[in-house]
Amino acid sequence: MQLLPLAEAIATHVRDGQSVALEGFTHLIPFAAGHEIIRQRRRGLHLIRMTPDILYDQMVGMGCASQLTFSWAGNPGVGSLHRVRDAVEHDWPGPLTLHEFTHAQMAVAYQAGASAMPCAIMRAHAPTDLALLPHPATRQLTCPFSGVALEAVPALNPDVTILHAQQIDAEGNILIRGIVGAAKEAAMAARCLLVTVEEQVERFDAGMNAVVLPAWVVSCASVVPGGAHPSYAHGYYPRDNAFCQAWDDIARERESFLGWMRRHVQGSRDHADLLRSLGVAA
Amino acid sequence: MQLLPLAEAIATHVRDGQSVALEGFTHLIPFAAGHEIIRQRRRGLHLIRMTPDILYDQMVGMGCASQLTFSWAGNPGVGSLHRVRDAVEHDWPGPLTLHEFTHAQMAVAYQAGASAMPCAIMRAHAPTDLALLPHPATRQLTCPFSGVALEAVPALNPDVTILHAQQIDAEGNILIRGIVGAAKEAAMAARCLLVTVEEQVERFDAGMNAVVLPAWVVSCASVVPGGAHPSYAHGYYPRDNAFCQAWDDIARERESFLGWMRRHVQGSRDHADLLRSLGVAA
Amino acid sequence: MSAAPWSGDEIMTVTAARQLADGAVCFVGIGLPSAACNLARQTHAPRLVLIYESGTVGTRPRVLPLSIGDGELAQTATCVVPLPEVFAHYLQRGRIDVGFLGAAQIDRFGNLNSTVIGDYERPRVRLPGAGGAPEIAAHARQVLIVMKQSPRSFVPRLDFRTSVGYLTGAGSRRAAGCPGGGPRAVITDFGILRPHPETEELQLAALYPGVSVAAARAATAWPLQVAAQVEMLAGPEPHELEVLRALDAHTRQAHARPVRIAVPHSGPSPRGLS
Amino acid sequence: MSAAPWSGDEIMTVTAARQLADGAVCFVGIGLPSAACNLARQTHAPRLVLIYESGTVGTRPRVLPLSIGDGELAQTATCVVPLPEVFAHYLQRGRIDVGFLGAAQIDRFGNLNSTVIGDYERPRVRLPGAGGAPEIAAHARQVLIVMKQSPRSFVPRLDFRTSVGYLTGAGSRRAAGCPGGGPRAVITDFGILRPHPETEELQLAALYPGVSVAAARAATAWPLQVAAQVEMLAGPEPHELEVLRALDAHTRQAHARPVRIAVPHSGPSPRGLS
Repeated sequence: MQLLPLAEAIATHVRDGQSVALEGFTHLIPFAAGHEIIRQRRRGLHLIRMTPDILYDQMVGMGCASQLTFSWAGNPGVGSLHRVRDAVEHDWPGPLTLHEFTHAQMAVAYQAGASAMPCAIMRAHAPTDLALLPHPATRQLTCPFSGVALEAVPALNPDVTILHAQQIDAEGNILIRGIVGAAKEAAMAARCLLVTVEEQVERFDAGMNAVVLPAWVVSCASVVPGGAHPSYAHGYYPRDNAFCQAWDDIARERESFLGWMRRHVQGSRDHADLLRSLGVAA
Repeated sequence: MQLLPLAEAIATHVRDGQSVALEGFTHLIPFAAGHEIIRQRRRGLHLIRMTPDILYDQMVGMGCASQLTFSWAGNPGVGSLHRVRDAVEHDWPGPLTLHEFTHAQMAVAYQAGASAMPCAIMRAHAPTDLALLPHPATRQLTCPFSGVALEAVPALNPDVTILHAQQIDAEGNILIRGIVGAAKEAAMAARCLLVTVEEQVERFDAGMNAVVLPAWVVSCASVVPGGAHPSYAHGYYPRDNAFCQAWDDIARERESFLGWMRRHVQGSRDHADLLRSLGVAA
Repeated sequence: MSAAPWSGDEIMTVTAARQLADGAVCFVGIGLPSAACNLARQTHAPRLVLIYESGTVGTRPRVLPLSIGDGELAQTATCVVPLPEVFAHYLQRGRIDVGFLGAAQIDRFGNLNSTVIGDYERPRVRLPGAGGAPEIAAHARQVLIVMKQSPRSFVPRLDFRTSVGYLTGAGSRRAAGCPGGGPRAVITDFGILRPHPETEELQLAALYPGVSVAAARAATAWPLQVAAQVEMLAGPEPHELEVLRALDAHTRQAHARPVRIAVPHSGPSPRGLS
Repeated sequence: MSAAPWSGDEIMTVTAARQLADGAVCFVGIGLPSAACNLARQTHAPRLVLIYESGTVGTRPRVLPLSIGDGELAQTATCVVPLPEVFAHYLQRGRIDVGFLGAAQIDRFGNLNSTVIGDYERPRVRLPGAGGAPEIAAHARQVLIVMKQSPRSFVPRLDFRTSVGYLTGAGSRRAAGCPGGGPRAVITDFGILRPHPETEELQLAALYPGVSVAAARAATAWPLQVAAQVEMLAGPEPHELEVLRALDAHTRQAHARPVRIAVPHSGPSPRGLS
């Protein structure tokens, strides 16, 4: 485990054309890391995430991605991702190939990746048009004991998984508290695991059964206070729901989107600078 | 969720001929519940557990079981289970049919059961004689994407799973702390879930990510202090390693075994009484 | 309905809440379903168990969440489990009594589209996609659908079938191996549609005060069947409206609260090896 | 060896400990492997990562556990994960550098039997069974086997193949699709056997002070091959013996400590509904 400033961590570990999962389920979304990827102008990424939201809207709108693997793309409780829609509907700023799953499918796909399985299985249910997509990703299988119809889903093994977490301890272990989504599975499935954290502590104040990633499964970590804003870090700051609502207007038009990104992301040296520019820094 | 005295819980929910998993991985083994099953003279049980140890030695030796599904049967750090050996080697007190797996296979089998899957898959590795057993339980399968050889393991869904845990709260939720083994999976896989606990509290003093079984997945619970002895309950009492070592001599001969069981298990009204008879009660 | 002392959303929410029996285990989506479940919990069904797909089990939010994973949901939960467990141990295992769904389009058999309007490859409107809906639709013991009724959304033919209702009706869902019971009610801003017991085609089963059969039919782009007996639903009770509006008010307040994050003023980030 | 200032167990433990490079991730079994790993951690390999199959990851016991799941292992761990995760996310995922195994029987290709002696259906000795061994044998990057050498245990033909070593040698293990590297060393009370680079048959590669090739051969029921160069192993250093004996002493003390449990004197158990 290497502890590096975020810009160096991204420069060292994220390359054009890789598959990159910035995971997080509403909670602990690694916004700072995604913004740094935008600043460093990565291209042709295959973005992976169960719930692409504002961060992927920004990354897609800024032209970082050519593919998206996902199960639900929206601004939770608000509405559409206008930039993702623009990419899908009008190829702006470029075409975006979609690999579309359900939540349950992505969950088992990450689990399979985390377990070095080539695929996962789940119960097959009545046919939906997801099975008719141009790149149908699931296949039918039969239980060799019961004859029950099963569905096989290919494993997800991102080149890089990026998470945000609350703490790193003196040994480099990572603590996640609260809603974890599929973060652990995405972490264990990755070829390279980057983590940003709110703070470094000597020792965690957490029980034995806490969600901890051992230092030696982490490739690189960076201390980035506020690194999940406008999502949240339980115990540190709440979700910026007002910002999430405001994003709908910002992202609706290409012009206003680009203006906002130039001013706040590209115009900021780092995440602290960005939070100051948003008036969020205390 | 019903809160009942243990004797009533067992009388109500455990029937002759059922498949019963008293799970626990060295930690939190539901000894009190097992002893109550012995007192109530259940017969023909299909016992299930990854690591049958002293408790299953006692239950097999007392004639409760006709089948055993397991992956490792021994007295950890001490040696053989003499009563299980006697059943397998000499049909005493009756024949015992074995269904034998590896730890990894049982773990995924419980996971499958907990997920309503008819089977689980894992990577196939080089052939062992486990595949040649009289009742070979695993089947070969091929990954429909990669062609990789996989092994299918049938799901485990015990009629009854019995766990010991630290606490029950005012709503009937169950808290497990420390080593969990496959307890959660065995619980979720069960048709009926019985739990014994060290104590009832108003509210758990535990984090959001603690291992908790919601009241509504539990069929019945009983408050049984010391219910895991001679195994342990983290935060309450340690493993009685001296007893585990002494068991080797007690269980070696049929005579000494039956004498001990008569005196301490059948001769005790309940678990508190048993602990007193062992000189363990404080 | 414009003269009524409640909004369309309010009567839909109250009507949805009334469908929930105390003690039921609900898989809750964000928005109106979340409001309905929490209204029910604070009125007639205090022991309702709410599971959000973020992994919060048995949650009791005091403030309605904006997202499925707000901190409030974790803070007030019996436990927070990893997301794969929610879908495997709870939903697929058949432990969910009621699943809530909404969509952009519904057909006469309660099949739903939340993927695209128009052609998949070059859609007119790209919608969020499947999320947890296909498995909720398949596995929940019963599904409640909440959608505003209009000819654009109640369509003869879906542009994309994301989640199954009764497929083509007449037992075809069960024959296809779906373990759950399918949509038992579609709650709209006109009333409630329920499946015909044999054909499984949705038919108008209940209406709100002051709403006509003709209006409900006009808002449906297929020839809407009408049940032999159309129930007249009572409007929201003052108590229900009060609780619901208080929930909404708390939520608006909470969501408007500015977020402040302590950020170090300068200095290099720590670095090192472990 | 009776004249040596150490026991057979001690020199085996010290020799096993010396095989472990600092920082390696070890899947540890109970007994001698656990002693060896903790000896290594307290001497030359302070950053050794110990994983016990009970789910304790990165544990640092001060007292050697009697069982694989003693409280001490959980208390001192980086984290405690559910058992299915240990086997899936760590072992099957290929994150284990060194797996330790023992058995009742071993053959010349390092295949192991821990299931039965005699016929499976009516065994002479029923052994504990597979446990985690087959997957450790298959997936760990390398396997260290620790077994006392005798003609009863080092046999030409296993009564039951529980875990694979090199199968029938000469690349057959790799051909069968085993991802891990197989047994790199068999540490006995005579010395070390290692696989021949081509045939993969175990050959005598090292001996303890004062042990002869002839003695090692006499303790092996197949014609034991001998490496071109047989290394002479150094005996335990005083420092190593001191640490090991201190560990053992703490452990004996801890395990003899009587357990006392507070039990209510009488009164009915609580009952109720929730």
